[in-house]
Amino acid sequence: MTALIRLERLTRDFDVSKPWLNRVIERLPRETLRAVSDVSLEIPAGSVYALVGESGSGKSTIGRIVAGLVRASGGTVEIDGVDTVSAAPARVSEVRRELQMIFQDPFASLNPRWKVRRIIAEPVAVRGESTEGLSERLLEQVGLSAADANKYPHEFSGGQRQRICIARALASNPKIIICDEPTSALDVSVQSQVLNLMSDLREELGLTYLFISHDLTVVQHMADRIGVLYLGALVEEAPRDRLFAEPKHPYTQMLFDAAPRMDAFGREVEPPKGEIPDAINPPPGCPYHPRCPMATEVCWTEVPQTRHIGETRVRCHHAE
Amino acid sequence: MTGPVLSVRDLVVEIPTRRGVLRPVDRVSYDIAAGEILGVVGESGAGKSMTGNAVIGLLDRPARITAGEILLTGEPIHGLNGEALRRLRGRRMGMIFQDPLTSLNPLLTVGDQLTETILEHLPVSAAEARKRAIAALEEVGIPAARQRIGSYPHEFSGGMRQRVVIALALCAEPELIVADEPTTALDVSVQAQIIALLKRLCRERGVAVMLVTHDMGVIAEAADRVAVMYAGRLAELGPVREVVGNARHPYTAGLMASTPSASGGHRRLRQIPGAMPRLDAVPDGCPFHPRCERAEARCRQAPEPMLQTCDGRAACWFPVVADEEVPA
Amino acid sequence: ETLRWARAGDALTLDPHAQNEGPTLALMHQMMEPLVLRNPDGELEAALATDWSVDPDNPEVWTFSLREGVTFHDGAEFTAEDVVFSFERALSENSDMKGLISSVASVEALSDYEVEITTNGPNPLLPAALPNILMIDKDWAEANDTVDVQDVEGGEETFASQNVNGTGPYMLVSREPDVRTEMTAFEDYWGAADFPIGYSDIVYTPIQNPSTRTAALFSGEVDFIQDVPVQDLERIEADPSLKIVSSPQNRVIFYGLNVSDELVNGTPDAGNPLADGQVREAMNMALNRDAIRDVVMRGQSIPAGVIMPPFVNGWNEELNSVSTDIEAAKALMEEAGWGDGFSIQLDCPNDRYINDEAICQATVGMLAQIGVTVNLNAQPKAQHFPLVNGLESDFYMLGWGVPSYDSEYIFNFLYHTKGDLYGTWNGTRYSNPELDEMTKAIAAEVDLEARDEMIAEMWDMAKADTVYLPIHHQVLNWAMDSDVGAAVDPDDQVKVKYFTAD
Amino acid sequence: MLAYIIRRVAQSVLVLLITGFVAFSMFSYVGDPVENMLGQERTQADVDRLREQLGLDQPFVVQYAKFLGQAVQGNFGLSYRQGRPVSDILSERLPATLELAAVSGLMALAGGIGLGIFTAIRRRGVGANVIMTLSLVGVSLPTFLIGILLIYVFAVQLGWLPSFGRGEVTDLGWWTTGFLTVSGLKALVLPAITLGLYQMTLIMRLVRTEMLEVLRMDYIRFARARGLRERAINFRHALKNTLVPVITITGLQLGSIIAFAIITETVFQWPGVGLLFINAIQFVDIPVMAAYLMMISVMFVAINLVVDLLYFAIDPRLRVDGRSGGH
Amino acid sequence: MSDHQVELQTRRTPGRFARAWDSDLAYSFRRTPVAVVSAAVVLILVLSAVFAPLVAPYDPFDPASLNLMNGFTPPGQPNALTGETFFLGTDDQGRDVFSTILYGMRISLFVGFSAVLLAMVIGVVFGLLAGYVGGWVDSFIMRIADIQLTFPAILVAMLIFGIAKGITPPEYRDQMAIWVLILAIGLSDWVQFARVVRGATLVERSRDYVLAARLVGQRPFAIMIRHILPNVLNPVLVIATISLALAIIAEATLSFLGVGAPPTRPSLGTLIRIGQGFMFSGEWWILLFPAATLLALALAINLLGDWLRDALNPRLR
Ligand SMILES: Nc1ncnc2c1ncn2[C@@H]1O[C@H](COP(=O)(O)OP(=O)(O)OP(=O)(O)O)[C@@H](O)[C@H]1O
Ligand SMILES: Nc1ncnc2c1ncn2[C@@H]1O[C@H](COP(=O)(O)OP(=O)(O)OP(=O)(O)O)[C@@H](O)[C@H]1O
Ligand SMILES: [Mg+2]
Ligand SMILES: [Mg+2]
Repeated sequence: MTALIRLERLTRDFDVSKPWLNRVIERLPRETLRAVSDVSLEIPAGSVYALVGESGSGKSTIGRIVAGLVRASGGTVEIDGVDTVSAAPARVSEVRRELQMIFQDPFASLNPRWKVRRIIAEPVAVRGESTEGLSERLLEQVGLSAADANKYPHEFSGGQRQRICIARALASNPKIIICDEPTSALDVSVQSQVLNLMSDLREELGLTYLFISHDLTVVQHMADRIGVLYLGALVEEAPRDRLFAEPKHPYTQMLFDAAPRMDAFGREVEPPKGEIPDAINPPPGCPYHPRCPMATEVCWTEVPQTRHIGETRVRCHHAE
Repeated sequence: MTGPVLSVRDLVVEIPTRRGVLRPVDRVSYDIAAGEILGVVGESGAGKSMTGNAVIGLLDRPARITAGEILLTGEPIHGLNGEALRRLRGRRMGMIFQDPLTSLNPLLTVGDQLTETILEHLPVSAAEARKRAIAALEEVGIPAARQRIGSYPHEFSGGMRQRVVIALALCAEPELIVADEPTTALDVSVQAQIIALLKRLCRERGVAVMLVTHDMGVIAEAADRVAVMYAGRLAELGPVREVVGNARHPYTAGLMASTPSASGGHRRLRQIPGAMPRLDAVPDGCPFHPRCERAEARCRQAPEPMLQTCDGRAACWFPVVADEEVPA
Repeated sequence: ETLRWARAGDALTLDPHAQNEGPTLALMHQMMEPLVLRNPDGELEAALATDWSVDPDNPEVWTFSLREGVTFHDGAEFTAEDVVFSFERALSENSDMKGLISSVASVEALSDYEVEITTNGPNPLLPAALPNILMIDKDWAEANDTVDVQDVEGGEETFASQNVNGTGPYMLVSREPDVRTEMTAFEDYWGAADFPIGYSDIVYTPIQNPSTRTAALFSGEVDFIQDVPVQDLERIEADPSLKIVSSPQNRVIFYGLNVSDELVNGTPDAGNPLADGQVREAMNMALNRDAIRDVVMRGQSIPAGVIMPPFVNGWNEELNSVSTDIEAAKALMEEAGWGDGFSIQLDCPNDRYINDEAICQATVGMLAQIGVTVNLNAQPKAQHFPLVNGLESDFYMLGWGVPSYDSEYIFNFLYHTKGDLYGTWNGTRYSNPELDEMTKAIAAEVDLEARDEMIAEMWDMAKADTVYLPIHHQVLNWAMDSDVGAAVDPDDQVKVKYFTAD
Repeated sequence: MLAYIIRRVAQSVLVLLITGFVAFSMFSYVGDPVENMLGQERTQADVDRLREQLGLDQPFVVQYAKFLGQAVQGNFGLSYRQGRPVSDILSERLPATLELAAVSGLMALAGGIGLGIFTAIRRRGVGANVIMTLSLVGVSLPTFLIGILLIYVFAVQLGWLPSFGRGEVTDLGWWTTGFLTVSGLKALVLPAITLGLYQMTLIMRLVRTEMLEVLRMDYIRFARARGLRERAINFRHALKNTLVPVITITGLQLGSIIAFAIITETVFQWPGVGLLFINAIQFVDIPVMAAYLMMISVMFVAINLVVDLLYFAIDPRLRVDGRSGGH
Repeated sequence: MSDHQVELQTRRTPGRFARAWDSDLAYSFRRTPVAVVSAAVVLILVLSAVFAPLVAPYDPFDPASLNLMNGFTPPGQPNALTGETFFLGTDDQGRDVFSTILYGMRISLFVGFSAVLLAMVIGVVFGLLAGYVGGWVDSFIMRIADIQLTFPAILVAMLIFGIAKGITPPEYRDQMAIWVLILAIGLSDWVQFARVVRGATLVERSRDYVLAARLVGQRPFAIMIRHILPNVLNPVLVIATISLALAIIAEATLSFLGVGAPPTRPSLGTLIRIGQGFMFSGEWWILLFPAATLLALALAINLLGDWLRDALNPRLR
């Protein structure tokens, strides 16, 4: 199986320094925030790859780099065999057409002043192609009615809006859809509808998903392969069942333990220690070491390298 | 055994609008005992927050309580005027909001906000209030509380801020806390910390907690009893194990089944068709009937039975029987 | 008793020779004096000179006898050397007054109380040029390093622009420019017995906004105002505690016309209509001066048929006669070939003369009736006058006062072909060699009878050519508390020493 | 914070330079000063001589450079109209304008904030709505007309207050004040109302809007949930947060009070810089006009700087990152 | 997917008008008597100004039709000289005050509308650019705004007026005054539009629909115009309404300083300036009627703006 998307040592730094004059006067160094650090992964065609991690771990940034909305600072992004950094712009924009995105907030991702018809047809209209009947067809495909094309977004509920977003994403016949927390703003009952729809569409159209979420149960439900991010780094990656059966990285273990479970009535566990550190001044060595129960001296100083343990890739000195 | 800290009886909240009177809370009744956590779940717009706000007397115009009673340790508080209610708020009942980022006044130090609350409600000196403020911060697990008391909210991280919010809600030692989605904006690891903190405080102080959320997992782990709301009404109310594990109301059952879970794998999720009706279009009969698989003619015509009148668990004409398998 | 006096503008300086400008001179006249004064009746009166005569043999030489026993405010005595000094100062490069006495060639002291003035060629009207040449103390000027006339570019301000040492009836007490000037009576004034001098003190305040100025009079905050808006006269008159005194003013308002071949603002294909005397005559006949007087001026004007104020030597009623006749005007237009009319821009000031803008506006309507379309361009004087002098206007409003009370002044400035020395205010491009010659001739003609005849002849010529369209003579109104006794001066120059207080 | 101030000052200097340039370029179009400076009997030679003396024959850029060079040394030249140093004239006139601006500014601030809070708290009350409507009447008539109407009623008809001028002023050497005499204070009333009314309405509406926004914030709800008193909520929590945005606009408004004084001063013959400026325009007194415009900009820039510093005092969030400016 | 059909109770889409009538804004409008009355006043005034040539009995801008002798005729009384009667009297030039007010209001409204339009266009363009492009473009535009604010409206107007006088050929000066007013008021007013639009753009820019548009390859310009602009128009509309009233007042103020519409084609402001000269002289109608018209117009627009501000603010509902 060839990889449809391949990320190689992907890095993204944001310059969050104070303005020049402040730095000169207050003798401050230039500050950068490493939102994505040395991430390599492959997404085979037709599969669902999920990225999980807490807020600020760089999930969205990766998604946006792949989508071409944010430039990478280092590393390569290959889509369908085309290196988007070095290939000719025309070629790049061509492969990018194969790629669409669904966003987290269904209320903010639809232009409130546009009719649904226009919203859905936009990706096609931009290229000057005919959009006759397109919106109506797509609306029915995502389980709404063709007559809805004449309405404005505010006339729809959250779940319905997310369907409209999906319809828009499908308009240009993409191969890849990047879903940035597509259901985290939705109720469980609606979430199930949207997740089912996405699964159905995947089967019908043979889509590939890069699925971003912080909800482990959703990820478990949807993904074939899961990458766990912590402070921009991919700390663990494994096929779904492997990961859930045998989490290797202590951070992954912590996430699993902390996540509330429907069957854990009155569970009394020691909650995890600490919070995610400031991304501008990450701890040296393994970024997780201040919170890690297994941390030893080596974790304080040395950045762990990616190791393969069976099907799992993990970045931890102590995982086995 | 004393009575419940909070008793809500047939509470009705109405909003007059130009399209008619809406009822975001419709004949809701429940009790919370001291040291107990009552979880309130339901879809967005089900009336969870509205109920919480009604209890604490913070309904925004034009919403207002039009029927029913709210008793705090047996005393009716629903009819109190603004000033009397204000004295109760903070002192005898506290509230925690969803977003710790916006719940704190950015221009005042956390110490200012704590001491002003303490001084408002307790007959103590300013120095004593400061001492108590530090103690409150320590209690919610803020390290170096003595130093941090002079900090401004923006100098804290999200989780720490929610701890400050909890300290503020608890600093005048109320008997009841209404926590409206206190962890929705937080990461799982922090959420676990905050839930643990709430549980600890509830247990140690014997505070009654109304925990509003739509995360079933949080409810399962934290609550003693659960109230499920649908379209402003109580659909089901019972001990957490019963409700989560053995839902009687088809709606609750549907909710539980549509939640993706570890055991489910890649199979299609069960889904409740449609969406909760808008308040201006609540169907006649049982409000859930258009989405209900078990609905019969009776459900379409007669309103659903009141919780008290049926078995006390589910407001449903045809509740799911205990041993009946939840259809997968 | 204090006279609280307000008018629209303030004096620009206290240096008597730096600015030849109405309000400045008006203020200075309270504190300083010329050799010869013009009294409220418009007649020349002996001031610091008691007597003057021209040498019967040489018409270029004049002798002035000075008043004895006159002292300046600082106690210094007034003598001939002060006169010589003052004239020299007034004639100096920076002086603004030198134009008035440009005919003076030299001034010499014959004795302490006698000076001799020699002119360039005979000037029968020399005394009439002197009322605004104020006398200043030589020693005081030298002591205070203010011998030179204040010069705006001169670097620093001069002592004389802020201090006064004159011989006049009032002394300066304090002054804040544009705000308030206070004066008090000078005890040793030579004329203390000769003049009423009804007020012991004067407080002078400029108030620009006409409504505010009138309001201040109504509310009793001032006793005496100049520049009374004409529409408020009736109401002031109706107020029993207030009164109005009026008199014709030494100022005639008229329009100038570009009579050259080309118009500045676009000449019609058929050429400049204004170059045609018939057209000019038609426009003259179209002006309804009575209507302007009755409505715009509220009766406060005298329709003019000649651009000469009534007091001026050369005036007669017949010259001033003029009539309105639209039909005849239309016929003239037709005859001239402009029956379909033409359009022209009228440049007009809006802050210079009484109701200047409203007059122009009314004119627009009147000329419209004979088919002349007028675009009105009304603007502040600072922008208006450069148009006139830069020959950038085809049709403009101008007002003219004649300080010398002689027609020569008018011909010199307004009718003579425009040049550096003559015709400086002639914006019409009118050039009549005959008239030019006669203008120079009457300046030197000492035989007054012959001179008057020449002047009459010149007026006939000038009037026949209609290069100016006279409008009216302004009427001057002063409004005051009813117990102020004042006689209006046609030059609008208040001289408080003539005022009585009841 | 230091960096912030430096940046602000640098920008201000730039603003001043441009202001100066614009101001200066305007003068070539206002009219010709020479016409006003010479009497009826002047000759063409006089005109040319004067133009040369004043440097008016030089190219515009040269004139500006000269002006700037002198201005930096505090020398704005001599007024064409009065023949005195412009800096003297300005410093003589400034107290009048500043006192008027201060009184009406204070009135606008106190009245505006007070009424703004009132109308926000009692949003649906009758009183608040009446005030809101009345305040609009104030801004629906031009200032000059309000001034004249006030004169008509209070000076002419009732005779209570003077119609013009500053009344009796006390000279403190470098400053003249009308605050110390009854007539001075009386003379202040009408102009201050005329000048302040408009700004007051503006501030009041601004405060009301901002306050209403703030009252919807979560932290206000949370303060209510903690049982704080309305008074503490309104004044301790809401007002302070309201002030942050209000300060910017108010700062700008106070700056423009000085400029708006032009009209008030003309109507009331108030001997301040505004009246001076109007006179200067009529007379094409270029040095005075230039200096006045520069002065206005300097004041404006200074006020802005103070406003920015106030931000630092009020909003602790700015003290840390110093990144956000006062937009 | 029949199970989705339940939530698709597709109502028949009502017509455009019915929808507008039914909208919250229209409802709030109908429920606010002040807004209804103000709108009626504005409507009547604007219509009578627009159709002045049909409504007005005289054409005060036609100098040939004026008879100076009709000057100062009191309202409703015959003129002493000509015997003509005028509904609201005549002014000092013998113009019918009623007609002059209508024509003057035309000019005032034209100046007001055009100035606000100008300010709006400049402000919206700059605000969008500053907010969307950010970086130095933002800094640059906001510094220009600062400079602009340094010059209060009156000074800007005087300045532009002066310059325009200098550079326009004399034959155009008559019309020029109007354009200069528009330019001056518009220029002094754009900053507040720019600031508000910039603020709103910053908010909108971070919304996902903008990201979605970028993703499908919309050009920045198209995003600004098609996506962001419609969403920042609400506050712009509110400011525009209030600016309109302010612009009309500003026009009047400027004409007091002599920087305004020419007296031969007077605006309401010019009429008031002329009229205030007759305050003490008994010809009260020359001042009163134009002033009352201006007050009614500005007040009604202001009240409408006020209502709009509250009605369009979702947080105040
Ligand atoms: N444009 C930017 N400039 C500076 N920092 C940025 C920018 N975009 C993202 N970041 C930072 O990069 C880090 C990763 O951000 P990202 O949005 O990818 O996180 P995330 O995992 O999607 O978090 P969330 O769950 O909150 O969406 C964060 O610390 C964020 O503050
Ligand atoms: N002012 C109002 N006018 C009309 N309807 C309102 C108003 N305020 C609230 N509602 C409605 O009342 C219902 C109850 O709202 P509430 O906030 O209690 O829901 P919730 O269960 O807390 O939802 P969430 O999970 O989204 O917080 C909602 O349908 C809401 O739309
Ligand atoms: Mg994200
Ligand atoms: Mg809620």
